[in-house]
This record gives sequence, structure tokens and C-alpha cells, in this order.
Amino acid sequence: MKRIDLHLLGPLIALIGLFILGALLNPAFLAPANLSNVLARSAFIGLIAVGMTFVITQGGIDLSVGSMAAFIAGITIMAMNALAPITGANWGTILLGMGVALAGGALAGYVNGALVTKARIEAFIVTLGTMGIFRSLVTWLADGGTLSLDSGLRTLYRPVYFGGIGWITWPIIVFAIVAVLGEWTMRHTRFGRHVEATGSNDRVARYSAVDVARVRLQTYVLLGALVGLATILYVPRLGSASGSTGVLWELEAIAAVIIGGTALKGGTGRVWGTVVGVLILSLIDNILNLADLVSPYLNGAIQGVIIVLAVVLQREKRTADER
Amino acid sequence: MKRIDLHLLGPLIALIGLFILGALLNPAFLAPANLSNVLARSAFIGLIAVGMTFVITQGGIDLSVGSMAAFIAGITIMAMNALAPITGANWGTILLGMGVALAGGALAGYVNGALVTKARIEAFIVTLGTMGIFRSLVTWLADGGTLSLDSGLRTLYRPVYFGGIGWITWPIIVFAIVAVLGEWTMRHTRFGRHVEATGSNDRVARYSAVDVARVRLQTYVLLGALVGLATILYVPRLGSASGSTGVLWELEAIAAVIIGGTALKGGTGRVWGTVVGVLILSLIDNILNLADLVSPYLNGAIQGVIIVLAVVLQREKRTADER
Amino acid sequence: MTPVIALKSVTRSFGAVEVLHGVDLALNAGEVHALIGENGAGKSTIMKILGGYLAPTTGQVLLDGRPVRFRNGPEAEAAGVVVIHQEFNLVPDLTVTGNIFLGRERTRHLRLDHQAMRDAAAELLARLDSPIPVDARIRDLSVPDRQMVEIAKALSRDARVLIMDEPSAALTHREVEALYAQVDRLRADGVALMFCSHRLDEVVRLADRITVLRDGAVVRRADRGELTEDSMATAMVGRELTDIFPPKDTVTSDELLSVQGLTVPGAVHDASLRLAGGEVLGIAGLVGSGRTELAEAIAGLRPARGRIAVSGQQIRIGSTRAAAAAGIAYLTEDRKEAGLLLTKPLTQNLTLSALDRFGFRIDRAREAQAMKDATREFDIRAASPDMPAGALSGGNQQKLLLAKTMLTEPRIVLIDEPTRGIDVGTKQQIYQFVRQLARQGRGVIVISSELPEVMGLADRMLVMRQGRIAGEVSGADITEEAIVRLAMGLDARMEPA
Amino acid sequence: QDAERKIIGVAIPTATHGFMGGLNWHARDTIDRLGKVYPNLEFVLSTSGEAAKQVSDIEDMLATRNIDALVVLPFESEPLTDPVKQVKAAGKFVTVVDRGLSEEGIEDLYVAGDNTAFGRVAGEYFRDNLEPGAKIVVLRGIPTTLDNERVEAFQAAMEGSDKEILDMQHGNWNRDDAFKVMQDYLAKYPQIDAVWAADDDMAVGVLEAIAQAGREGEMVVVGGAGMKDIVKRIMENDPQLPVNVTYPPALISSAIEMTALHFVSNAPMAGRYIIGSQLITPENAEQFYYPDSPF
Ligand SMILES: Nc1ncnc2c1ncn2[C@@H]1O[C@H](COP(=O)(O)OP(=O)(O)OP(=O)(O)O)[C@@H](O)[C@H]1O
Ligand SMILES: Nc1ncnc2c1ncn2[C@@H]1O[C@H](COP(=O)(O)OP(=O)(O)OP(=O)(O)O)[C@@H](O)[C@H]1O
Ligand SMILES: [Mg+2]
Ligand SMILES: [Mg+2]
Repeated sequence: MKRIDLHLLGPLIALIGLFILGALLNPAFLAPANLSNVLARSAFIGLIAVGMTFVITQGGIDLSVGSMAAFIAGITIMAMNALAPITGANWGTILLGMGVALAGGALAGYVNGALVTKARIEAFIVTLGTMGIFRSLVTWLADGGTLSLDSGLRTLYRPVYFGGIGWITWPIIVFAIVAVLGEWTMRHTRFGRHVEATGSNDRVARYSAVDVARVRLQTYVLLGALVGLATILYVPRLGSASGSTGVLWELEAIAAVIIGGTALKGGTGRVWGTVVGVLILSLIDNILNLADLVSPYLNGAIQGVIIVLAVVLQREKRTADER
Repeated sequence: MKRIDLHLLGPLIALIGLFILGALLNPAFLAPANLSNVLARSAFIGLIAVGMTFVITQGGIDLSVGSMAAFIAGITIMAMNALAPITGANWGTILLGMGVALAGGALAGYVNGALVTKARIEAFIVTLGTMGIFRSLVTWLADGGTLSLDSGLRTLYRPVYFGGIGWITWPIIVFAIVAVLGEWTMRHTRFGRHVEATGSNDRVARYSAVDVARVRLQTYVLLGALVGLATILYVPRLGSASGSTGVLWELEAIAAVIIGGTALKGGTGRVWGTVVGVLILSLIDNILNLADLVSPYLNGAIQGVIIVLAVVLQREKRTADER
Repeated sequence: MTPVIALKSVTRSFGAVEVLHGVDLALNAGEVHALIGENGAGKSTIMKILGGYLAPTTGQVLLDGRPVRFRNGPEAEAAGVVVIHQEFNLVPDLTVTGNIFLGRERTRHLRLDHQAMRDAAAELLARLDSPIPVDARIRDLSVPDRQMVEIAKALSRDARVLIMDEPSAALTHREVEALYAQVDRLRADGVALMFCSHRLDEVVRLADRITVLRDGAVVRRADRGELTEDSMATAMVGRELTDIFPPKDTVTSDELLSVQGLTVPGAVHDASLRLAGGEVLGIAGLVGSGRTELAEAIAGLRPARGRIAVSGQQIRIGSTRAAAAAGIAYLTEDRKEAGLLLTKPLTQNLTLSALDRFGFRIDRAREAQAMKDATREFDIRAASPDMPAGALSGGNQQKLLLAKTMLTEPRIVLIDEPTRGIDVGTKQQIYQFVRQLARQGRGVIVISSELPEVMGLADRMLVMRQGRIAGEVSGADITEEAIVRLAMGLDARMEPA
Repeated sequence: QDAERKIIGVAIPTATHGFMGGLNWHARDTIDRLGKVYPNLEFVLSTSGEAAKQVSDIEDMLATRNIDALVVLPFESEPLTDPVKQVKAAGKFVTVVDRGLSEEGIEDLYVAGDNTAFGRVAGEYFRDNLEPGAKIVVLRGIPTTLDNERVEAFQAAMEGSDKEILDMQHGNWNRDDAFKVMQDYLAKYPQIDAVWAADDDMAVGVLEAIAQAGREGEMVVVGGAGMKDIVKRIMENDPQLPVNVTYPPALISSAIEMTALHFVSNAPMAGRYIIGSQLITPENAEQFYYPDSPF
């Protein structure tokens, strides 16, 4: 039991360690403005990573989320720009745009999920394929450049990223709500149970009257919708999308999930661990920028070392498993 | 039985389909010069993918290979440049450089493997970490720019990529030999059996007196050495290395392995399938260059569609498995 | 009275091979029906057909006299037909409670009702007299505990028909009694029960009707009291079985294995034992007494402290390779998770531990020959050496595992539950085989939860209790009473001689 | 005139950031236009995300499309030098754009921006126009030789001045990355007087971060490459954006056009054309404003 507790706490300890490190390196680190920045930035990857936790727990993977975010951001911006002359630069238009983002995300997720469950293609390949497809489409829609939101809408929409309750901005609030709901869903609902059962042993799950294909499909749709939600928060930040939006987000999201203690091969999902993982990754970036290092060329190396170290604390668990 | 045959042949059929498509689009496709180009450039990813087949079959993954290739190319070039003034611009220096590449690759692979097996960290995280580390190191060594091979050595070394027996250039020959040896090792040696057993169920392997940790470590060292070998062929082609060398090679190598029919979750390795997968990926690029498409922005989309289609032919097997 | 569920001239083929040939069978409410037969006779296949997991190739399944076609297990379950599989069907990452209620979770306002499910699970396990914690993950449970969870899971379904595929094979005495009590209760409640078992005493004790299967066809039907254990065995095997245990003609040679002060953290404390060549050493004890851990530690599969020497030569602890090199082989009790690669062909499974004997380039021809020899020697009934091990019948998997272990030509063999799921005929063969190993001068350690089995085989017996070796009995002192006393913690020496 | 069919291959990097996106747009636009004007010219366009891929693309053009000329913007100089040399050796007309090869004299035509000037102009502006003791932060691009050249020239121009460079981090010519780096600069340094964003995509992210911190009045931002929105704001005398430095993505158009002219006119096209980097100021901004460009 003691062993297992240590494992569960591993990433948390790493997070606390980073916190202390940050505070020691630069007092500005603990300023509310900085923490607010870091948390708000974490929100995009965070929302996606919560969805990714379900997909990975179920035994799948989704490499397309970064490109999907770029693509959804692109169509959302285009939709709002197209609507603005008709409906005007008002909240109605923005809400419609948000609707497009959510529906588009869910639909994109459905496509991934359907290819995995109905066409029965390996998830890695499906989402590698759609990763290329989404990225190409957004580049093509933007004609190689950048899609920018109409400036009237932009001004109206901006507070969705920058506003909030004091320094607790909307992205932070949304991320917190989704994280809590995600954890709750994984722990306390039938869906969460079935996701874990499917990832642990899908044959047994099927024998126990779990509709494995449906559960799988639902996780992809959920992830897609969360990508849509992340987009809703992303667009007001810079008001633009291009072929370079969301590059490598998939890797970051998957890394956050695994740092958080969810097994890559599925079976056990830990949403709160994922949240910790996301924060760890964001903090590393922040601390590297706040500290003065030998050479910025080595940032990536330090990042790599910290990621590995953060996970070392978990290894105890694997020892127990291996027996 | 019939089902399984179709599955095995799936990628091969896709490859033949691409071949016919290429020939129809442009008669120059079948010219030896073009085929030679395509095969030779497949060699880098091909060598790496053969090694990756072992790692994936064993139940692991290696995301660091692209960065590792860049890093090894960097140190190889630096080593040769440093040696040239002492030993002269001759084959001796080049052979020493090759030795550095092979040893460096094996060592880098050993580091990955040791972190996975001895420190017991999830392979995905270890290699995500080393991916960042290798890439940073080469950027740092090159001071943000490019490391170039001494021009005297360059001239001498060039034929290693461009020369050969007629249009069968050295990279093609090396790739063919490694592919055959790889297939042979997987099929006909104890090591291959142990790799498959470990990936299939590591507990059973352990209970069968297979030294699971050692087998795992060996696959990473093998992969590292093959990355070194790929570097030996890569350096004479481009004569340089930088922070952007080998970007996304890992994804391509993994995709090739999976397109070839090796299961991502381990247990069955098909080296010849990997070779087919690599050729499929190279041919897609080549064919996209043969024809004029609507927009080059959509290349990625077409690529994605073809990758997914190539794998659709395999799904039969999974249906059979699932029952 | 119409039977609750029945089979009418059912056949079933896998590929070209027909394994059931026109079977008729009927289960009545309030009756216990035993299905017995040799390994591979088709018992599990019949049960899977009844439970909707397999479709008959020809013929019909009748539910309440009407033909039905279940498309899958859950559909049959919805109709009240519940199966406890021979192969475990539990999700390793979920808890005991999670597994018992998988697919039928109880919720309150969307939220899982953890407490209600936990209570219900605890109640079910209590009914089975089993102390398994309901929050334990299946992954962390021992094989018998998993079997108990499987039974609890089936009991939690409101079954009209309960089909049990070797429910007691992995259980020990005490748990078996709890199972029997449940069977009696369900029978009284009017449930139609069917089970199969290789424990013939159990068949005599429980069954109202018996159907004997041989090579996929019914060869005998009988009512309670019509068949004795011997006549059942004869009907199954098709020949007379005499003297199931071979004579103990022991000729011991020098000490082969010596274990001193072996401690496996949390499982085994300070265990010491000796084993001579030509000797069969039995280890008895209750479930959880640490027998498996002791054996696994000797085989290098667990980190441990202490000293292990083979022929006086000290070996490194915690290394399977060192143990294997010293000639120690361990046959696991957990054949599904630790014994066989279920998706790999039989031949690859057979040779996995002994590949170094097939040349640097694995000699396929020699491998095939080894498979042929093993098939003959261990009477493995398989359609083809290329079929996946998971498609073998349970008993045949066990035989393959035995063959695999023997292929390494070990000097010391540790066998954990050697005859789990093995039919009487083959059991006899395996006992002969164990004896033969001893005659060849090897050392054999047998761990078994079937007391008669260890007693019949062993020259000397150790009894374990709570991770310690509680005592040793040998020769004529090997009596059930002496062993049970040691296992329960009542000192054997207190018994007046 | 010469109705013989000529094929021109164009190999450029993929549109991974704003400038390259603009360059891609101009390349396609020019190809479309020239294709209509000169029916006997055929163009083959390839975009690559990596040096090795670009080399492969060029090999393919040579082997299967039988090009007569190659216009190439090398992904990286070193690795492309040899392959382009092969094209030249095969008797093709070669135009190199923007990033020079590591060996002199291979190409027939060289059209490039001036990376040194790009950094120097910005550096000189800061040196001459900021208050003494002013503090500057720099956002660098993707680590490449070209980024090094720019930054070195910038530092050289600033050398000996009484202004201080506080920090230089990589924003990778990306809006999102620049936003994050700038947020962190703002958290780290209480006083910042000027930002050299070195690229207008990064400038967009930088401006957003400054706006969020409410420190618009404190610092000026100098980007680069003349993105239309930025140029417009300079035109409008935005105090936050006093100037910009040109590095026109349209240089690819000139390169393609001149290569085309080599075949369709009798004028021999050869030589080096360096398009200098100029300072865009509110006074001259109008002439750098292209409202139709996507960049
Ligand atoms: N999926 C399958 N593919 C091919 N053959 C199979 C498959 N399942 C079972 N068989 C074969 O059908 C026959 C009957 O198997 P079954 O499992 O019903 O035997 P059983 O009577 O339960 O034996 P045991 O006592 O050993 O459990 C065996 O020969 C077995 O190899
Ligand atoms: N991997 C494991 N993790 C945690 N606990 C375990 C594990 N394996 C076994 N146990 C526990 O250790 C105890 C000993 O189990 P084990 O099965 O080894 O005993 P045993 O004496 O061999 O009994 P039997 O062979 O009859 O099962 C049991 O309580 C079991 O639940
Ligand atoms: Mg059976
Ligand atoms: Mg045991």
C-alpha cells in the first residue's frame, strides 16, 4: 500500500519541487500575474489532455489533436468572419462560432473514432493520417498564411481569454471545471468504468456486456469536443490560426497524460494526474524563461531531463506490477 | 487461414497499387534513376525502422531516433573534422568517423534502454526526454547553425551515398542486407523469439527464463546502432547536420513499422512488412512530386489518406483476433 | 417438465475440425447436471454454446422448449443463462467490486453507487466464506482468489441457468466447501445448474444427473447414484484405470538442492529445505501460505534473501537465468498469465525456454520434431501444431506447459498445481511421469492443493503455514491428519504417537 | 518566339510560419500568373518541411520531371549545396533564393534578402533612437544560421551603445511561442523599453502579451518583414510600433520571374540581386503596404 501511495504522489512531488525551484530562481515566479499566465496557458493542452486521458485509458491514442485544434480554429474563425456581416459583430455571432468549434471538434473526433471502431484501423495510423489531413486543410484554407478574426469580433471576444474573476481568468476556470468533471466521470460514472475495463481487457469487457466499440467511439468524440472547447479559448488569445498552430500539442498532451500516471497501454486513467502532468510541462517552460541559463539552445535538454526525472518517482509502481 | 493471408499481403497490395499509380502518372517513374533515388532515400528511415520493429515488437517505443540521428551526425562530423588535420583527409579518417557513428548510436541506444529497463521508466517518457536532449545538444554543438563536413573529406565520402553497383547504390545495398538480416533475426534466432515473447506477455517470458530486461535493452542498442548506420549513409548525402536534421523521422519510422503489420502493442514483428511500409511512405512522396496536384498545401492530406487506406487492407486480421 | 435449456443435435466445428458431433443435452430446473470427459472432449465448447459465446455449427439451442439464437454472451445472460468460464474473465485493472458489477453498475443520479456495490460484493463474498477485500485489484490477487471472484460475479447475476466450467479446479478444500453450499442453495431455489469437473468425488457429491462425453459425443447418461468414481473414469477414458499413483520406489542420491533461510519480503520467512536427487518432495499448505512464493524465489523469479545452492554450488538469487543455468525449472500455477503465450503457436510455446538447444539459427525441423514428440509423450490433443495455444482446451494447455518445462531437461523441477484441469486418465500419466523424473535421478518438488495428490506422490512432505515451514513429515507419517494439523497450526508432535 | 516547352522547378520550404506562408503565397501567385502569360512554360512546385525532403524533391524533379531550371530556396544551406550543384552539373539553369549555398559560384542567379542588414538596421534604430540606458529584450527565431546572422548583426550594431540587451530567447517565428516568451519577459523584468521581435508574426504575439500586462505605454516593439497589419499601424503613427524592417517575401516572385525571363526573352539573366533591408517609418510606410497579400 505504501508503495502505491508513493507512486500516486510521484508527479505531485515533482510539481511541488518545480514550484520551489521556480520560487528560488526568481521571486517574480510566485506573483499572481505569472501564475495566472502559466495556468491560462496550460488550459489548452490541459483540456485536450483530459480528453486524451480517456482515449489512452481505453487503449487508444490520438495523434491528430494538435492539427485538429488548428483546423477547428481555422473553420471557427472563417465561420465567424462569414457570419459577422449578417448577424453583426455581437455575442450572438461569437456564440455561433463557439457552437461551430464544439460541433466541429466532436465531428472530427467522431471521424477518428469511427475509423478506429467501425473501419477497425489501428488508432495510431488513423490519427497519424488525420493529423496530416487536418494540418493540410487548415494550411490550404489559410492559403499558406494566417486566418485572422474580424477585428470587431476580436475586441468583443478577447476577454474570454484575458478576462475572468480577478487573476483567475476564464481559461483557468474552464480548465478547473473540466478537470473536476473529468476526474468525476472517470471515477464515478459507468462510462469511466467502462473506459477502464475496455483498456484493461477488451475481450472481458465485451463478455460483460460493455459495448466496447461504443465506449471507444465516445472517448474520441469527447476528446474532439474538448479540442473544440480548447479552440474556443485559443481563438480569442491571438485571434488567428495558421498551419503552424498547435504543432506538437499531441505530443505534449500525451506526455502530460503519461507523466500523470496513466498507463500508455490503457486500463487505468488518472485525470488529476494528467492535470499535474500538464502543469509540470507548463512550469518547466516558464521556469526556463524566468531563469538565466547557459544557452537557450539547451532548453530542450533541460526539459527532457526534468520530464524523465518527474517520472522516476513513479517507477516503484512498475516494480510491483512486474512481479 | 485465407483471412490471415490477406492481412499479411495487405501492405504489399498497397505498395503494388502505388507502383501502378506512379507508372500511370508519369512514365519516368519506372526509370532506374528514379527508382534508385526512391530506394536510396528510403534507406535512412528504412534502417531505423528495421530497428524500431524490434523495439516495438518487444513492447517498447523510441521517439528519440530522429534527434538521435541528428546528434550522431553532428558528433560524427565533428569527430571527422577534428581528425582530418591529424590523420589527413583519407579513408582512414572516414572509417574512424563511421566507427564514431556506430559506437555513438549504440551508446545512445544503450542510454535509452538502460533508463527503460534499469531505471524502469516508461519508454514513451524516456525517449520523449532523450528526444529533447539529443536535439538540444546538436543545436548547441552547432551553435544554432549547421555543422559541416570538411570539404576534402566530403569529396572522398560522397560515393558512399551516390556510388554503388550501377544504379544500385550503397544505401540500397546496405538497406537490403540489413532488412534481410533483420527478418532473419526476427524469424530464425533465439533473440527474435525472445523479443516476440517479451512483447506478447513479458510475465510469461520471464517465467520461461527469458531475461526480459536484457532483451529489451538489446533492442534499444540494436536500434541505436542502426541509427548510427543510417547516419553513416546520411552524412555523405548532405554533408552536414543541424537542429533540424531528422525532424519527425521517429513518426515516419513508427508509421512504417505499423503499416507493415507489426502490432503497436508488441508481440509480433514483421520486418519485411516494415520494409514494405517504408517503401510505401517513400513512394507516396515521390508520386506526389510526379504529378501536379491541386495545391501543394494538400500534399499532407493526400499522404494521410493513402496511409490510412494502405492499412485498411489489414483490418481483416483484427476482426479475426477480436473474436 | 420441459427442460429450461437444452441442446438438440448440436455440432460445432473449428475450421475443418468438428469437435462436437450431434450432442443432445437437457438441463432441468432445480437439478445439478455434471458434464465429464477427458481433456478436449468438448465440455467447454458445449458450455460456451449454452452461454451464447459460441454458435452451434448445426443443431439448436432450446430455451424453455423454444429455439433461440444468442448472438453473444451478454444476450444469453439477459435471458438468465450465466456462465463461469474456465478461462478467467476478469479485468485485471479493476477492483473486485468493479469486476463483479462490470456492465451492470449500480448508479444513483448518474453517479456510481460505490457503497451499495461494495456492500453487495462483500455480501456475496461472505456468502462464499471468502475473505477477499472488495477493493483489491484483480491484478494483485492469487489464482484461487480470482476464481472466487469469478464465482461471486456469476452469483450476483440472477441466473435461471448457471453453467460452471471447472469452478473448483483452482480452489482449495475450504473454498470448495463454500462453493458446494452455494450450489445446494441455488438448486433449492430452482436454478438449473451445470458444471464440469475432473474431481470425480465432487461429481458424486453434487450431481443429480451426469453426462459423459468422449471425443465430442455423449457416451453415457446417468442419474445420481448410478455411477461410482471408478465407473465414471472408465466411461470417460474408455479403459479401466488401476492404481492411479505409481509406487514410491525411491532411490535417492546426493543432495541436489539446498535452500537456507530464504525470505521473500511479505510472503516467506526463513524457509530452509533440502532435496536429493531421485526424491519427490511435496509442499502442502493452505492458500496464501506462501508455497508459490517459495517456489518462485527458488526459480529466481522473486527478489529474496537467503542462500540457494545446487549440488553445493551457490547460485545468484533473483535471476531466472542463473536458476535455469543451474538446472532449476518452475512450472507455474498461473498458466494463462505466466505460463503460455496464448496467441502464439504451440511449437513456439513449447521451445521458448529451451531455444538454445535448437541451434543459433533455430532449426525448424528439429522444433517440429520436438513438438511431435511432446504431443505423443504428453498426449496433447491439438488440431495442428500451428494453432495458438489459447485455442487448446484447458487441460491440453496444462499438458503443453508441462511439456515446455520438461524440454529444458531440468535437474530440479518445481511443479505448482501439476494437474489443475487435467482429466483422470491424464492425471495418471502425469503422476507416472513425475515418478519417472525421480527415477532418472532428478529432484522434484510438487506443490498441490489436492492433498491426496501430494500425499500419493511425495516421499517427504513440507507443510507451510503463514509463510513459514511449519513442519516436515515423511514415509508412513504422511497422513492427511498430520498435514492438516501442521497447516492449521496445531503441532503434530502433540499428537500421541 | 521560342515555343519550345520549358519546365521550371521551384523548391521552397513549407509554410511553417508567417513569412514563409507569405513566400509560399507569392510563389504560387507568380507561377499562376506566369503560367497564363507564357503557355510554353511549365512549373513544378514542391514544398518541404526538412532539408533531406527538399533534397529528395529536387532529385525527383531532375529524374522524373526533366526540369530545365531550378528555383530553390534552400531549407538549409549546407545540405542543399551539393544536390543543387548536381542540378547545375546536369546543365540546368539554377536560381538560388534568399539563403546562399555554402559554395560560391554554383548558381546562375542569386536573389536574396540581406539578413545582416535586417539585423543591423534594427540594431541601428535602437542604438540611435532609444533613451540612454534603455533595456531591450530580443525574441529569436528558429535556431538556424540565418537567425544567427541576424542576431549577430543586431548585436554588432548595438555594440558600444549605452543600451542593454536583457535577454534573448527563441520565439521560433511563431505567434504562440512569442506570446509565451513575452509574457515571461514581462513577469521577469520590471523595466523593458524596447522589444526586437525580429519577425512580424512574433510581434503579433508580443503585442498581445504587452496588452494583457497593460504595459503598452512602456515599450516599443520592432518586428520585421513588413506584415501588412503592422505596416498599416506604422502608417497610422502607432507609438508602440515606430518602425519595421523589410524582408519582403515577394523576393521569390522576382526570382521566379527572372528565371522565366531567361527562357522567354533573349536577355541573359545572371548575377546577384540583393534586396536590401530598409527601415519602414511612418513617412515611407505607404509604399510597403500590400493590402492583398496574405502576409
Ligand atoms: N477457438 C478454437 N479453435 C480451434 N480449436 C478449438 C478452439 N476452441 C476449442 N478448440 C478445440 O475443441 C476441442 C474441445 O475443446 P474444449 O475446450 O471444449 O475441451 P474441454 O472438454 O473443455 O477440455 P478440458 O477438460 O481440457 O477443459 C479441443 O480439441 C480444442 O482444441
Ligand atoms: N502479484 C501479487 N501481488 C500482491 N499479492 C499477491 C500477488 N500474488 C499473490 N499475492 C498474495 O500473496 C499470498 C500468497 O499467495 P500464493 O498464491 O502465492 O500462495 P500459495 O501458498 O502458493 O497458495 P496457492 O498456490 O494455493 O494459491 C496471497 O494472499 C495472494 O493474494
Ligand atoms: Mg474446458
Ligand atoms: Mg500457489
